[in-house]
Amino acid sequence: MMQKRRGLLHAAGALLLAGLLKPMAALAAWNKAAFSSKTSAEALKSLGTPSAEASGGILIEAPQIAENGAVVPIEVTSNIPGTTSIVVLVEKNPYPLVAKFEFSEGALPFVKINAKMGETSDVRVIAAAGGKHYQATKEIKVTIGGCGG
Amino acid sequence: MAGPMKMRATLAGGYTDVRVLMTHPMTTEQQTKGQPHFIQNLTVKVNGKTVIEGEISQAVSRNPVFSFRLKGGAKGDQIEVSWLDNKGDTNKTETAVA
Amino acid sequence: MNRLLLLPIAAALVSCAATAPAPAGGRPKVGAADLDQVTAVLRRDFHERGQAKMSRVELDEVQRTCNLHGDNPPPEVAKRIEDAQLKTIRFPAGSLIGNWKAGEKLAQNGRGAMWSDKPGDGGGSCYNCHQISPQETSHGTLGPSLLGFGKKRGNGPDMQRYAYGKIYNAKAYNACSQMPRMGHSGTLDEQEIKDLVGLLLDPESPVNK
Amino acid sequence: MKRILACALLALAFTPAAAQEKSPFADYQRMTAEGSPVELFELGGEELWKKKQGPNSASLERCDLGQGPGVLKGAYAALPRYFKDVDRVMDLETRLLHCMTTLQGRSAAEAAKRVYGNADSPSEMEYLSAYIAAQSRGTKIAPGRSHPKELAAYELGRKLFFHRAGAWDFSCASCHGEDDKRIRMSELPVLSKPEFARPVMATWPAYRVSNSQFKTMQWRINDCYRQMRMPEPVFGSEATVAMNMFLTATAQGETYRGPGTKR
Repeated sequence: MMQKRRGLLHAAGALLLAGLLKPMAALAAWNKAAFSSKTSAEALKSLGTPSAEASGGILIEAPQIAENGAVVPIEVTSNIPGTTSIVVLVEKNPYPLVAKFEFSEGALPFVKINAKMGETSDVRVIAAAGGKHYQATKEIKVTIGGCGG
Repeated sequence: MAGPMKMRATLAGGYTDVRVLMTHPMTTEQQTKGQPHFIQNLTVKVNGKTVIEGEISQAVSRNPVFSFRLKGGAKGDQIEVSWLDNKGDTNKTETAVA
Repeated sequence: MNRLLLLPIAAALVSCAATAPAPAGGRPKVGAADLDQVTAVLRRDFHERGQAKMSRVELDEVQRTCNLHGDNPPPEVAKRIEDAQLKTIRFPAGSLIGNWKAGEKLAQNGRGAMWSDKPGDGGGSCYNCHQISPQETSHGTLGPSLLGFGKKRGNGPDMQRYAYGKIYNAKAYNACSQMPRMGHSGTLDEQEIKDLVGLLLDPESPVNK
Repeated sequence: MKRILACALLALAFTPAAAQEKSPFADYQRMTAEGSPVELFELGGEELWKKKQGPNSASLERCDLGQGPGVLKGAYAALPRYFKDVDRVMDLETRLLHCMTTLQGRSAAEAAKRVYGNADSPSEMEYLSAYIAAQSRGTKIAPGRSHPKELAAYELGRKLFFHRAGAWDFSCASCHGEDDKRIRMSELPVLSKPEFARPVMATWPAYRVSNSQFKTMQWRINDCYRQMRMPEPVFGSEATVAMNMFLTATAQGETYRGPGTKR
């Protein structure tokens, strides 16, 4: 029996290496429902955070106006004590949910990302702390640079 | 085959600043007519312990760059950042805190 | 001069001694021989691609004159150019006010006449240089704002003719204007120019609201 | 006396009072530069610099960019310049093409077949330009300004900059000729003036966030002529190197801080 099982493991390993089997994709959590939501309300419902209280403890540093929507730098800091996660959404994107980060012991609730924005829109950030949810928004204008050539 | 990554981890006034660059097309449904290719999961580890887990999407820019901040930290701490995309490709990079 | 100001000057003097100051990069004086030299270099170092044929490096009367005079020809020379260029414009009969909605699309379209474009494709690139309708905030400032163009100037036959002619061949009104000769160069056809005239003069156009 | 005066004026140009007021994009440009993936291209370039290629299966590590075979430190900031071995002025990409043919034994046609890459696969020239330019960070821009052919290249570049031709009668100065002008929302630096050429030439070649591509000066000149409705300039031709020389010399003295990150 051992012999057979080891043979099977080797085969699976080989398939894995050949990239035919999806290795960890199925295992790692990725909230497909939330990331496929077409509105931020729907995305937040799928994330289990239907409502969030406005809070000045969330700082969003981002340019007021972006020369191009392909790369919009967004830096988020949560000063709310006990923050365990930060969610970033761009309201007017086809799929508003951009990213979700969970922070455990050893990490500060801070992240800087480059996001894509289809057009001028509000960026909404949700922070979870002590079982409650808080939010802040900031509008970023997106323009067309260059000669359009 | 996943493209190169680059990471820098430096002590900065009470926290460790981690900046990681990843080569990835991060294509969207619209660009690929339904066959998007983007990183879904990010994991940041310090000395083997996971401290940050990220779920990201096709709305993150191509060749993603992330900055994170780790509590305290000391020179020599081992920082590892790895990613997994929606096609099962993975890559990771390690560095010691400078 | 207070001591603070002396510091940068002293520093610059030192750095200047090490590297020569950047050369004065302004417009050089060019004569006919210079133009021939540059044209010969372009013939040798450029090649045709797509619709951008090599004939484009050959200078016509306007380009030659404006190059020789640094875009600032004496009045009688400018007049001669403008008169000659006016003759190249074929004004269609009847109203020159086309469909302003089509005009807005053409004004937004930054392509046309490049090697990367198919012949006839593209628009006028108008927003690259002009403010036109108030809604478009991403506009250029190389050309004057055209906001309220028709409301301010009226849209009678003379103004229609001026707007049409200016788009067809701007050099008929200002010899060395930086505005391309959209009709003369074949970039825009008759209907497209009428649509842009519509955008400028039609009372319904947002430009005139 | 005249030179001293010029130097003094130059110094005054840099006192805070003369700094331009902040452009609406200043924050965007700062933050995108801080969070830019441009270093990934430098990695790719280092690999290619050392990679054995061509019939001679040789790397480019013996390529002389003007500071001696294989010397990278400050080499980019001193280009374009005159090279005795070929008796002509070369910029970085022209010189790299030369090394690909002489050291690696590759044909010029093969080495120059794909000099402009795309987001999915950048070209060798783009990777190499990122890596080599990075080795000049902190060095003052100082192209060749002494050899007669260097001065001739500068003058030819200057004439080309103001030369109107093509289907739309444009010269470079048509767009880059007047202060405080914009195309759409893009600010247009007057590249024939040192104070405007300096920040531009100190940050080319560059990663462009709009299309996630790394672009070189040869591409920059090529794409400008495309939008000027001109025929296409031949890669590495004397006209392109002369234009590069004119722009670089106009920015002379600025501390190079690229490769940059742009719209």
